[in-house]
Formats: sequence, C-alpha cells, structure tokens
Amino acid sequence: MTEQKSLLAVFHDLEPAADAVEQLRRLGIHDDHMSVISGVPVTEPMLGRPHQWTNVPRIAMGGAAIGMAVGIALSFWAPNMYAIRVGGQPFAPVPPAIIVIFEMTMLGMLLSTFLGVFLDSFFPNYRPLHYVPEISDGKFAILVECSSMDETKITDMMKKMGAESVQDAEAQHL
Amino acid sequence: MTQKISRRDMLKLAGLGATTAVLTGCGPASKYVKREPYFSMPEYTYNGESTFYATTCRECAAGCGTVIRTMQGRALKVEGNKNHPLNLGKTCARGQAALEGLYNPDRVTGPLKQGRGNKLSGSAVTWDNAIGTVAEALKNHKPDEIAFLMGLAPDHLFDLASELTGQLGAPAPIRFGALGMFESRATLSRAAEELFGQAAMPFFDLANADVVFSFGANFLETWLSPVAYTRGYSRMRKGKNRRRGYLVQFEARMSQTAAVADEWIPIKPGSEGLVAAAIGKLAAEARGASAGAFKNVDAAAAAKAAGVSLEKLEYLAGLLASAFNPLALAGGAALAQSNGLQTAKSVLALDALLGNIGQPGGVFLSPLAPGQEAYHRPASAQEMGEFVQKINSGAVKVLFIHGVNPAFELPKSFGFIEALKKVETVISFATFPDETALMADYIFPDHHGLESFGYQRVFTGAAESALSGAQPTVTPFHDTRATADVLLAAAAQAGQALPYADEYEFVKSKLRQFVPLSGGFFAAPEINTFMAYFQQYGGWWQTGNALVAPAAANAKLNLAEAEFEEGEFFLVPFVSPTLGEAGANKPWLQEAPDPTTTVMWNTWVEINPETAHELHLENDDIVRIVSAAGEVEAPVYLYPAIRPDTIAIPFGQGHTAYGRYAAGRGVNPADLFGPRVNEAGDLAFAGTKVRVEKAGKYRVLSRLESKIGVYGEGMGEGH
Amino acid sequence: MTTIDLNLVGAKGALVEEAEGKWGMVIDQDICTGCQACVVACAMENNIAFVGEEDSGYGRSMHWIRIERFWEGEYPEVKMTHYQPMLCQQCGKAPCEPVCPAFATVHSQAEKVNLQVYNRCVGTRYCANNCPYQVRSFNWRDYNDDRLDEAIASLKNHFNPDVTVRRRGIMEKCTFCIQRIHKAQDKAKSEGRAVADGEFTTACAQACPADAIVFGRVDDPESLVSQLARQSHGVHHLEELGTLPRVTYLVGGQ
Amino acid sequence: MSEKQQHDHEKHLREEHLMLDPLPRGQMNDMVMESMHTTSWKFWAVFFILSAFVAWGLFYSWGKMILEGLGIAGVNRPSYWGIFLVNTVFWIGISHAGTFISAILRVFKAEFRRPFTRAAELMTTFGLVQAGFSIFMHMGRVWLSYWLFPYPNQRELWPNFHSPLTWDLLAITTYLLSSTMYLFLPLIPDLAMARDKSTGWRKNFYKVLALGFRGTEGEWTHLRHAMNIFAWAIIPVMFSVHTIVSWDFAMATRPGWSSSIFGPYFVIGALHSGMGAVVLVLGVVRGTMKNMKYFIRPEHFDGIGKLMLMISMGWGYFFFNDYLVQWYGGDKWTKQLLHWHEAGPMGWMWFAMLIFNVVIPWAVLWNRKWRSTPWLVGTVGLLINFGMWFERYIIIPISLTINRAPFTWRLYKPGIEIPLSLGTLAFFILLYMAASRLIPLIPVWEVQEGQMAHEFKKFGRETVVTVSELE
Amino acid sequence: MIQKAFKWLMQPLGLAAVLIVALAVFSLVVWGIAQTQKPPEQPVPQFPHQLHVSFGVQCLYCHPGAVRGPSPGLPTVSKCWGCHQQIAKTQTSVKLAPLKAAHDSGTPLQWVPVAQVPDFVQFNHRPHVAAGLNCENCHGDLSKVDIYENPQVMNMGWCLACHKEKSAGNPELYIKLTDCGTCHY
Repeated sequence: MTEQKSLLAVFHDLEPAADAVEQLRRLGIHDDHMSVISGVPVTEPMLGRPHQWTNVPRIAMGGAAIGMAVGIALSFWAPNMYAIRVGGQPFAPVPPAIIVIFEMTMLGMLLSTFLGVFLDSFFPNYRPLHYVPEISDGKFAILVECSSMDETKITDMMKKMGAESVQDAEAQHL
Repeated sequence: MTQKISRRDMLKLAGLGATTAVLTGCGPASKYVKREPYFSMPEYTYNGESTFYATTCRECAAGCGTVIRTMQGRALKVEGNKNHPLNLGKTCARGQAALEGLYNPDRVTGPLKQGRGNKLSGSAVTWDNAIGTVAEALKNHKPDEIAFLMGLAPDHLFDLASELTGQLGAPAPIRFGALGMFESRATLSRAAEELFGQAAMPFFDLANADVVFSFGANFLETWLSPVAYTRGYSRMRKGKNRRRGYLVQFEARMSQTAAVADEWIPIKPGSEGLVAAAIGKLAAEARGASAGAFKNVDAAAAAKAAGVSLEKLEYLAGLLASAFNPLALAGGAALAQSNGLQTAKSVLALDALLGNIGQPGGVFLSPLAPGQEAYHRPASAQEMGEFVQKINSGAVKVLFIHGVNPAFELPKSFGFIEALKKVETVISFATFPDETALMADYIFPDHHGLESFGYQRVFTGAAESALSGAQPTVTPFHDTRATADVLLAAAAQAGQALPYADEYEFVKSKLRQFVPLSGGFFAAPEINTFMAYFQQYGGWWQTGNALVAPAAANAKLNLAEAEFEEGEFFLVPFVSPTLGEAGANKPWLQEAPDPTTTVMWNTWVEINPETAHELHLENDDIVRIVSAAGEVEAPVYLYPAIRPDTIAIPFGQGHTAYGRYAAGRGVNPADLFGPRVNEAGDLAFAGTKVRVEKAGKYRVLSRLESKIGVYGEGMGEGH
Repeated sequence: MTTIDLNLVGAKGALVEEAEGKWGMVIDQDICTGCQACVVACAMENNIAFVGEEDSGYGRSMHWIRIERFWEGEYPEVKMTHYQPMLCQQCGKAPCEPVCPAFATVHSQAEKVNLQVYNRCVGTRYCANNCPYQVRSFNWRDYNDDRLDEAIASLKNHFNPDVTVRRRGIMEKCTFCIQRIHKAQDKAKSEGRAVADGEFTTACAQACPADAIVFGRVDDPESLVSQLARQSHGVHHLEELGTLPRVTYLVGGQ
Repeated sequence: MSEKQQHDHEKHLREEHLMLDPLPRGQMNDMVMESMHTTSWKFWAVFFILSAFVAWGLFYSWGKMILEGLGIAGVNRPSYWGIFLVNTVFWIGISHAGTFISAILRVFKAEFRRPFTRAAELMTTFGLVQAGFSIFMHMGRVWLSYWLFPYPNQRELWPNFHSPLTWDLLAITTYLLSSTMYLFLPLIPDLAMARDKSTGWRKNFYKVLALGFRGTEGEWTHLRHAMNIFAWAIIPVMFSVHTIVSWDFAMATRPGWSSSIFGPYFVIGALHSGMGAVVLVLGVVRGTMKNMKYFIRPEHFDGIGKLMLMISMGWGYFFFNDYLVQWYGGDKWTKQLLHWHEAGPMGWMWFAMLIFNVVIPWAVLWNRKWRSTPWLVGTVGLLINFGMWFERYIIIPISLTINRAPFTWRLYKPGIEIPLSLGTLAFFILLYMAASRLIPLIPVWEVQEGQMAHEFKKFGRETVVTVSELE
Repeated sequence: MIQKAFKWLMQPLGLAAVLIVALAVFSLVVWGIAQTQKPPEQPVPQFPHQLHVSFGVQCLYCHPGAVRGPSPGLPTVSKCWGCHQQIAKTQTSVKLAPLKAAHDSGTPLQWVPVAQVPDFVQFNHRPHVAAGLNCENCHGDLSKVDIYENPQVMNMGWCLACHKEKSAGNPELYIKLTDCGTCHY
C-alpha cells in the first residue's frame, strides 16, 4: 500500500507546463490524476489535455425549457383561474403571451446557466484546497496526484522542465 | 331619529380604521364614521337602510322641495322632491351642497356671548341665560327701539316675528338679502304694479314660449327661482310638438344664461329699456300693428345708444314678430340702473304689445302662497338705507338678526357696520359665524335648515299656489336651538307670551286653516293627520294652475338715459351661480367651477382681451378696481365675451369670516357700490363706473379649463 | 364561458363580438345649462374629495363629471360652445382596462360597466394616461384623512356608506352610481320583479334641473335612454377610437 | 523603413495600444489592487456628501411622499406620469451600455473592450437599481407593489398579462437578474486574485465572494461556456427590455405615443445615453484612480467615440422616422402635439435635445484627435445624457400635456421629483464609488488574455498587429 | 469580529439561538395577528349568546335587518328591555347591571360590531339570506359561545370559494357572483 501524495509544480510559462503534462503522461500518470491551474483561461489543446466535460449548456437548455413552461402557464393558465374581462380582449391573448413566454424563457435559461456554473464547479467551495497564490499572478501550476514512490521522479522531471518550485501540496483554506 | 348623539367613540373607531389602513391601504372611511346606536329604534328604521325626509331647501329663498336621505341619524344626500310643484324632483348645486353646511366644521356650536369681536371668541352661555337675555332685551326696551332683521325667505319664522312685533307694538321685521338686491325684485314688482295695477312678482312662462328675449335676467343662475326657470328653459328648448325655443339674451357680459342662448347681444348697460322699446316698435311694424306705447321710439337712435346695428334690431324684431309665443323678460343688472323701473316697464310693455299677457308662454303674476293675502316683497336697498339711518340716529336699541348677513351682503357704502356699533344690544341667531354674527353681542345659533321645522311660501316659479314644508331630518348636530323656540320662550318670560308652546305648535296652528280647504295635494280630516302628510310630502299646495292673468296694461313710458358715475368702465357685478350669497363656506361649492369661467375658490375680474391688451394686462395679473365708493383687488380673467367698455366681477366671495373655506378668499364687489337707488328703490349697482389700475401683483386663478386647450396659451403664434 | 377558445386565436377584435352594453346615458347638450348641479350631486353621492384651491388649479380636481365648454369666434360674434358634461363613458372596449397591471380597472361582466376596484389599485396611473376622455381622477393626497385635516372629521358625517372612501394613491372615476344600480336590482329582486325604467337613476341625472341627463338600460330598446340615443343627432365622443362609449351626446337642436 | 523608424513605430503602437503593451500579470494585479486601496480624503468627502444627499434626497423625500401621497410631486391631470418615469427610462437606458459593451463587443470580439467591460457592467446593475427606485416611487401605493408579481394567492388573482407594465416588470426583473449574474461570472477570477492579494477583512470579503475559485481547467471551462451563453442570450433580453419600455408608451392610444417605431427608437436612445455615460465614467475613473492611465487609454475613447458617432446617427435616423410618420399622418391632435413640442413653453428643451444628441456628437466625434481626447469625449457623453434625458422628458410629461381632451391640457411642473431624481443620481454615484473600492474595476485576466493573443507581425516591411483567437 | 460571530452562529448552539430568535419573531407576529382577531370588549361583559340561543330566541329577533338589507343591526336597549323587564334577575344581576344602567339613564348600548368587512367591501345580508343561507353558515354556531367571534377570517378567498361553489353550473350566476363590481365600488 503506497501513500498517495499531491505535488504542486509551478511554472512561469505555458509551454514548459504543457511539456511537463506530456512528460507526466509518459511517466504513467493518467490525465485524471493531474490538473492544471492557471490565472488565465487556457484551452485544452494548448496544454494537450483531453476535452473537458461541462454540463452548463445542458443545464441552460433545461432551465430555458422550465422557464418557457412557466411562461406558458402564466400566460394561458393563470388568467383562467379568475377570468376577468379587460378592454374587450380575450382572456389570454397570444401576442402578449409571446412576450411573457420570451422573458420567462430567457430568465430560466440565464438563471440556470448561472446555477450550472455553481453545480459543475462545486461552488461555493470553502473547504481546504490545493493552491498557491502565485497562480493569480499569471503562473501555471500542475497538480499531480501520485504515489509517494513516484514523488522524487516526478519532482525531478518537473524541475528539469523548468518548474519554479515543486512542493508537497497541502490543502489549505484559500 | 336618534336619541342622543355623542362622538366619544370616534377615536376608538379611528384607531380601528388606522389598523385597517396599515393592513389594506384603505383607511378610516364612511363605514367607520360612527353612526350612533339607537336607544330605541323608530319602527320605520332599519340599520343599513335609508330613511327619507321631505323638507325645504333653505340655501336660497326660492323654496325648492327636497328629500333628504338619512341613515342612522345622519343626513347623507339631498335629493329633489318629485311631488313639489316648484322643482319637480330637481335641485341645483347649492341645494346639493346643503349637507356641507349641516356638517360644516365651522358652525356655531352653542349659545355665545360674542362681545363684538372679529373672531368667534365668545364665551359660552347656557340656553337659559340666552333666553333670559332675549327676554330682558324685549322687556327693557320700548317697542319701537326693537328691530328684527331677517332673511329673504318668507317663512314661518318671519310670520312668528311679525306676530311678536305686532304684539309688542314694535316695527315689523325687515326681510333683506343680497339675492333680492341683485335680482331687483322691488323694481320688477313695482313695474308689475304700475302696469297691471297689482303688486306681485311676475311669472314668465318660459316653458311654453318659443322665442324668448331676456334683458339681463340670468334666470338659469340665481334669478328668482333658478331651478324652476331651468326646468322651464329645458321645456322651451325641447319644444315638444312645437319648434325648439329660441333664446336671445341682451346684456353687456355673457352670463351663463347668455352662454346657452342662441344669441347674445352685448348692448351697452343702461340701454336695455330703449332696445326693448325699439324692438317693440320694429316688431309692431313688422306685424303691421300699432306700436302702442312705443310709437314715439326712434329705433335708429336706440340702436346707436345700445351699440348694435339697426339691422340686427330689425332682424330680432322680425324674429319676435313671427313667433307664436314670444316672451320678453327683464331682471338683474338691466333693472339696477337709474332708469331701471322704466326698463322693466318697457319690457313688460313689449310683452303687452306682443299680446302674450296671460297667454301660454307669456307673462303672468305669480300665485300667492296659500294663506297669503298680498304679495309682500322684501326690503329694497332704499328701505335698508333708511333702516341704517334709523339705527344711526340711535333709535334702535335692540337688533335681532336672523338669516341674513348684512355686513357682507349690504354694500359697505350703506354704513351698516358703523351703524351697528350704535345699537345697544345686537343678538344674532346665525348658524354660521358670519361677519354680522361676529359683530353681535350674542350669538344664539339657530338649527341648520335640515334640523328644523317650519314652512316657507313659494313666491314665484311654480304655477301652483304652494307652501313648502320643512321638518328636521336629523337631530341637531350641535347645541343649537330653534330661533322660534327662543323667541317664544323669551316672549313668555318678558310677559308677552304668544299662544304657542313651541315652534312645532306654531307651525301647526298656522296650517290649521288649510285643513278644510279643497283642491290640495292631499286632504286630511284633522290637523294632526294633515301635519303628518305635510311632513311626509314636504308641503301643501293646490293642484290646479293658480297663475293670475293680469289685465292688459296701459303703459306710460318715460325712457330716460341711464345715469352713471364717473369712471372708465361699466361694472357688471353678478351673483356667482355656484356660490350665491352664502355658499362660500361649503368646500364643494368653492370647488364647483364657475359655469362661464371655470374658476374655483376665488374672485376674478373679467376683462375683454382687447381691452386688457391695451391696458397691458395678462391673465392672473391683479388689478385694482376703483369706484367712487371703494376699491377691490382681484386677478384678471381675459373673458372673450364681454363688452370692451365693461368689466365684470362675481359676488359671493370676499368674506372676512364665515368659516375656514370662506374667510380671506377673494373680494366682495359690493364694496364698490355707492348707495344710489333707482325709482323703485332698488340699488342701482349697475350704474357704477370704475377705474382699472394694475396692482403689479400676480395670482394664478384656479381654473378647471385648460388655458392651453381653450385659449391656445403657450401654443405659439398662429394658434 | 364560450369565449375562452378564442384565446388561442388571439386575434383581438376579429372574433370577439362587439361588447354589449347594459346601462347607458344620454346627455342633451342643447339643454345643458352648465349649472354644476350634477357635479356637486355626484360629489355628494360618491364621497368625492375636494382638493382646495392650489391643487384644483393644477389639474388635480377630483370631479367625476366635469362640464367643458370652448369658445368660437371673436367679440362681438363670440359664442360659447354647448356645455359638454364629460364623465366616464363606460366604454365597451375601454382603453383603460387592459393596461392596468393589477386588474384594478376591469370590465364588469354582470353590469357591463367599467369598474374601478379601489382596493386593488396600486396607483400606476396608466389607465388615466390611456383614457382618451381624461375622466379618471387620482387621489394625489390623503384628502379624506381626518388626522391630516380635522374638518373632514365633521364633514364625513354625510359620507355615503354605500361608497368606499378613497385614500391617497388610488385612481377613481364615475361608476354610473353602481351602488344605486345594485340597490335597485336588489330591491327588485326581493320583490320578485325586474327593475323598471326610470325606477332609479344616477345622482347626476337625478339632480339635473334641465333634465339634460337621462340614464337607463340601453339593452332595452323601449327604455327612454335607448329611444333618445337612437335620435339622429346623437353622437359618441371620439367614436373613431373604437371604444364603444355608453354615453350618447345629443348635439344641436332638433 | 529604417530600423530606427521601425522601432519607433512599434514603440508608438505599444504606447497606443494596451494590448501591445503587456506587463507581467503580477504587476498588473498589484496596480489594480493599489488603485482599489488608494483612497484620498477627497474621496471620503465626496462619499459622505453623497451619502447625506441620498439620505435626504432619496430616503427622506420618498418616505415623505409615501406618507403624504403623490401630491407633493408635480404630476397632475393630464400628466399622470412625470419625472419618475423619465428617470426610469433614463436609468434603464444607462444600463444598456454595460450589456452592449460586454456582450455585443464580446460576441463580435472587439478587443478594445477588454479593460472596461466591468466598469460598464457595473453601470448596468447600478443603473437598474435606480430604475427600480424610480418606478416604485412613481406608484401611488408602493407598499402594495408585490401585487404586480405573479404569485399564487388565495383569491386566485394573477397580474394582468395584458398590461405593458406587467411585461415591463418581467423584463426588467429578468434583465436585472441576468445582468447582475453576468457581472458576477467574469468577476470570480478577479475576486480570487483579490483574495490572494489581500489581508484582513478584505481577505474574508473576497474569500466569500470568490467562492473557492482556483482556476482549474474545469472551472475555466464552465465559466467560459456560461459567459458565452450569457453573451449571446443577454443581447435579446437587453433589446426586449427597452423595446418593452417603449411599449409602455406605444401601446397607449395617445397622440405622439402610438408609434410602431418606438421600439428600436428607444433601444438606440438607450444605447446613446448609455455610451455617453460609459465614456463619462471612464473619463472620471481614468482621471481620479491610480494606475488607470495604463489600462484606459485614448484608444478606448477613440473606439467608444466611433460607436457613439454611429449610435448618434442611428438615433437621428430613428428620430426623424418617428417625427416624419407623426407629421405626415396629419392627425389633428398629433399636429397640435408637434407644435407644442417646438413652439410650446418647453420648446427650448426640444431644440436642446437635438443639439446635444445630434449636432454636438456629429461635430466632435468625426475627428480622430478630438475623439481620442478623454475630457472632450467625456463632455460630449455628459451632454448626450442631458439630451437623452430631455428626450424622455419630452416624450413623457410634455407629450402628456396634449391629449384628445383639450379642456384638460396642462403643463407639468416638477415638485419633489427634483430631490428624488438627484437622490437616485447620488445613489448611483455612491454605489459606483463604493464598488470602486471593493471590486477590481479592471478585469485583469481578460486583459492578460488579450495581451497574450496580440502580437506584432511583419508583412514585408510593414509591422502590423495581429490577434489570434485563443478560444 | 463579524467572522467570530458568524463562526459562533454556525455551531449547534448558535444555530439553536438563531432558531429561537426566529421562532420568537414568528410567534410575536402570530400573536399580533391573533390580537386583531380577538373578540372585543362589549358593553355588557360576557354577553351570553349561547344562553339566548338556548332559550330559543331566533337570530332575527335581535338582528332583524338581515332579511331586509345590508346590515342585520345590533339590538337597541329598548329591544333588550322588552324581554328583560319581565325578568326579575335583571334588577339584581351584576352582569346585567350595564343594561339596567343604560335603560335607567336612557343612553344607548355601544355594541362593538365584530363581523366587519373593510370599507371597500359592500356586503349585503339580504341576498345571502334569500339564497337560503343560514346565519350559522357564516357566523358559526352561536349556541356554543358567549361573545361572538368570527369562526373564520372573512376575507375575499373565503367569500369567493363559497360564491364559486354556489354558482357552479349556472354561468349567469357565476358571472354575477365573481364580478368584482358585486362587492367593490
């Protein structure tokens, strides 16, 4: 039984970090056991990383559907709860309903998009996390989970690839 | 009626209302007005159900019948009495607002020793003391040192006062009111007397006329009996089975009556008689008949004097000549001239010439009220002047005032206010703290008209001979007492007891004479039943047409030019049709827009826009109007329908007292009138001429109309 | 209700029948004398607040009925146009109704008049903006609160308990004296009969000394108001807007 | 071109363009943090004056108005709507700039937007807050305003979906919520940065707000997707909001209001005032806050200036459209209304509107040099805001004077609206000032992203700037 | 400081404290609302409705307006006295002293109405009675209580529920009974 360790290597530039990812993979670290943390958004191809799965668009569409349903209910069902005649118009005319449905759809979609970010990213997350504050200064960090046996091997490799520091990552309150 | 009315629980309920306000946003409201529980409920009353009482409107002297809707002892609404021959269920704005008098926050709430202040600051006295005071006054003075001054209405109180003065040997009570003065009643009845040989108030059968020429009579506003004449006008206009009636109004300033007339002829003030005569002559010529009294009239000269073209007069004469039921009537400012009596006679002579005396759509004499032997007109200005002189001479030691406010209604130039200071004891029976009441030694407030018994003679407006009945519709709201009761009690204390226990007994005794009469609206076998019906139906009247068709007249005319004071502009004062002489303390009458100018809550001066332009005056500029007798300041209203040589000011505002809604608002044009009278003794107020000065101040008149939409103000050029 | 399926069509006006009327009014401008009796009678019947000099001059008067008049020509040929009492026209297709977000002004299906439900009103004043006749009045202040004006404590003794007293922030307008309609209908029902023509009338029509205002059932062709409204010189004000007014004005002589 | 010239040219380009003038991220972070922390006594003086103003102008006056009724405002018959609605439309208009800049420019990948998207988005949210205040002030019984929301109740009575005001309420609610979320999403990485750079109470403040953001690939991916959805979806919401605001007027059967062009006319008007406000705010931020001269440069004013010119022309086009249609129709009431606009007592306002909205922008913004002068463009922005406020004032209370019942025409005179309007303005500034102390006004990560994507490239002898698409 | 407070609040004791405060506020509100629903003080304390009902006095005897119009009315002193003058106990009972005093002094009894609707609701008893409703349908069983109190909150939802139920199947009646103008004007 080997002890699991987390290593955090900090790189100044993007390219060495990408190379390090490549090297890690060669050392037998699966992509699932490493992650790149950065201060600017970098896309997967830049790092040669597999495609990231995200639910946000689906959640958004689901929210839009719910919003639309609410809009339809408000436009066509609610007015019939207490039928009141105004201005010689039908109880639930279609043209105004389009407006209501549109607004409710958009509201549902945008709200759920926002919620989707929270759900997918586990926000808010105030538990201790592996992190170094330099990341927000534009550095790139690779968080590797490996067995303690591989620790030196990986540390050396990272150093070689140009890591500014490689440290035992300890989860901390951000 | 409720037994006791107290308002001690008002606060508690207001608190409840406040809670509701917080919870719902709608707050203390009509339902939470404490309508007191009954101790013993009258049988015909149910909670939440209205009870209706027939009574007489006391807002002016016309005597319309009203029915008051009440609930839980509160009067809620004035409605017209459909049975009443005078108004047939209709009311005017003033009648509608009577409730705001009844529940006016500024009523005199109890007997006071006022002590001639200029505020209502007297100390309260008990009613026993009050009656004692009146009794002392009656007892300790010689009969001819006692005087009664009363309102216009020929009512039961006037009868009672007459009886009392008769018993004491004191001079008969004097009736006076500004409305009578502005209507020129004395002139009209005098003219009728001279022409028809009978002193009576003429009755003009508007309803059946098809062409009506009105010389200054604003019969739709305040003249004599406005509701009745409006009904007549309406029927004239509808012209059932006949052609639609045609109305031509001759006056210098377009009144409300002129506004609805088909033609308004702005003739020079004072020339009305001449114009009537000229039209008479031309009409007679058109008909090919003899011009009778008018045969010496020079129509061209008359047209010139009046400021209209001869063609116009010929056209109008033709209109009259071809009419089936022509009618000419005169009143108001047209008669308030030095030649006013001649004008009245001239117009009546025109009627005679047209052959409509005693004909449908013509001139009649008003029927006398039941039990009345002769027409008894109120005092003219001349008689009031004489009365003021009598006071000034120190001959009057005790003055009782009821139902009139001479300090406001009588022009200042008569000197009434100064004269009043010479009277030893002035006792006012005013319901409201009006100017005269404040100058009294005592105020012993009478009930409001809706709280009291009585009757009133209908003096004109109805074809039937009618006595309008009054009864309390609610229990008195304040600690007031019927003046009749006070007088009866005081007379008894003074050892001059009249044979009546109280006001109710007095009214009843006066009605007793009608029980055996036939032809009445109702009949009853004995007085108690009669009295019950009298109250139920709101009066007693004979059902048949009782108009008197006078003998055809033989007029002698002496048409003279009107005399005017020195000044630039003719002054045409007119009584505000919404406020009248005593409506200024009712907020809704203040807020009811004037029918012609739509001004609310203020006095204005009407000036022709062109004249104003010459004088560099704009709307809302305050001007000072100066006459020989005095001056007033009021904002300008550029009135498009007034002669350029004339200005007009409404009468009704300018109170210095009379409650929060009236005091300090507007001006009183009566301050401008000199004490000049015409041949019949009526005030020649329309003979006043004035000077207009810019005061350099500015006050925006509250108008309902839009100056932008109606006059194009601010719309730039070309609008 | 049969009209519900029209929702899906949504073609406003194309399929919805012309709104039928029940109560109506005829105002004969030829005999109106502009005397303001109707104005004050309405105020007394409906607990309308007076607003004082300043506010009334600033267009805040609360009259439910106002008498309009204009001028034609120049002196001396100047003429005042016929007095025109202007009150809520109780439109069949009222522009004020659909714009209220809170359903505070709705069309009564039972009485076929425009209702103003005071307790539902939140005071957006959209209805008043959209009223082509400008006959709605807004409670700009707490005119009826006796804590603000002690005079009201006394004056409100004559308030009609059948009519809600409005407070600040609420729109109000002529109701065709619906309290009288209800009272008359209730009375007739309790006596097992229909309401007779002329059995009751609105406060304005009741007061009008010239009988220029006539009120009654317009769905009854025999009623006086229907007969008068059929006359050739009867017009509807701003008829071109398609509001289907229930008040007919008789203009000019016969 | 010589080497020297070449070098100078590049140097010039670098000076001019933020995107070509990269600084290390850490330094930029420090600059932004420093600008947030550096607060002079003047700031606090203004802050407290404004606070007092808000307390009096907004809260005290509003409380008084709620207690006494709308009588203390200037509204009357027929001008039932007054300055409150003018302000509502005005603030919603202001709020449009934020969305326009951050969403439309993001969608169209206009790179110059990067440093000031946040400053603009803050305006959106804070402007909408003021719009909300204004519309609730307008209500006669504001304490019952919850009746306008669709909520189940015992009476089974729902809001009236026939009413444009209900549409408006739904639209504004949607817009307020979504623009606030859209403000917050790109803010998270910056909050994380601020968290890493702060100590004390600020640390806790940012810790909570940053939600535990680290910058993992997953977080960035979700965020990017969400921002993309927002950028696309919020554009139709933004257009719908101001179109619906215009329908509040266009649905009414009134002369001058019932116009089918009102929708786009209002949208373009909103952008007009919004862009004006953005340059004004940028000018103030650049002038008063530390280190901002690096981030906000004349090139930005130049870019916004071009947009303003375009929008101003668009506004002129729609204005003319509206005017022509109304004029040509020849309806007697509309004719009176147009006459009233021009020749009436408020005619000066009508002409001032045209001068501020059209004449001045066209006269100034065509020139690149003038356009790049911050104070000048800021002044034009201020004038446009006056002009657009006048436009709304003319559309609402002045047009309301003229209706189909000439007996009621009456000019509107504002009352307590004046302190209340100034109160909302002060509150807007106050919120903005507070935000400038609490929120990184420059989205540093976006700037860095942009700087990474930009580079010089030589085509033959010419050195040009290229941008590579990173996403 | 705030952080400390927050931390304290997040632990079980803190959560309990939050719960207690919330409960206290909620109870205060409930109590406040309940206060407005309490039967008020009446001029005759503890007026025993149940006793009168048990003697077989009909509701309409004392509240006769209910069949005629909007308001049923509250009994006048003379109405009470009509029966009570024949009841010897009236002269001696402490509970009845206010009635005796009112009668002797001729002042009305100021009953406090309980079943009130706000000013903006125009309620009429007559059509309800005419529709066959009994008093107890709305006012509850008066043979069980002394002082009347509303058995339910008389609000619009309660009115409407009954109106809808009674008019189901009759479109004309339904329109009339759910029309805003039937109660609000």
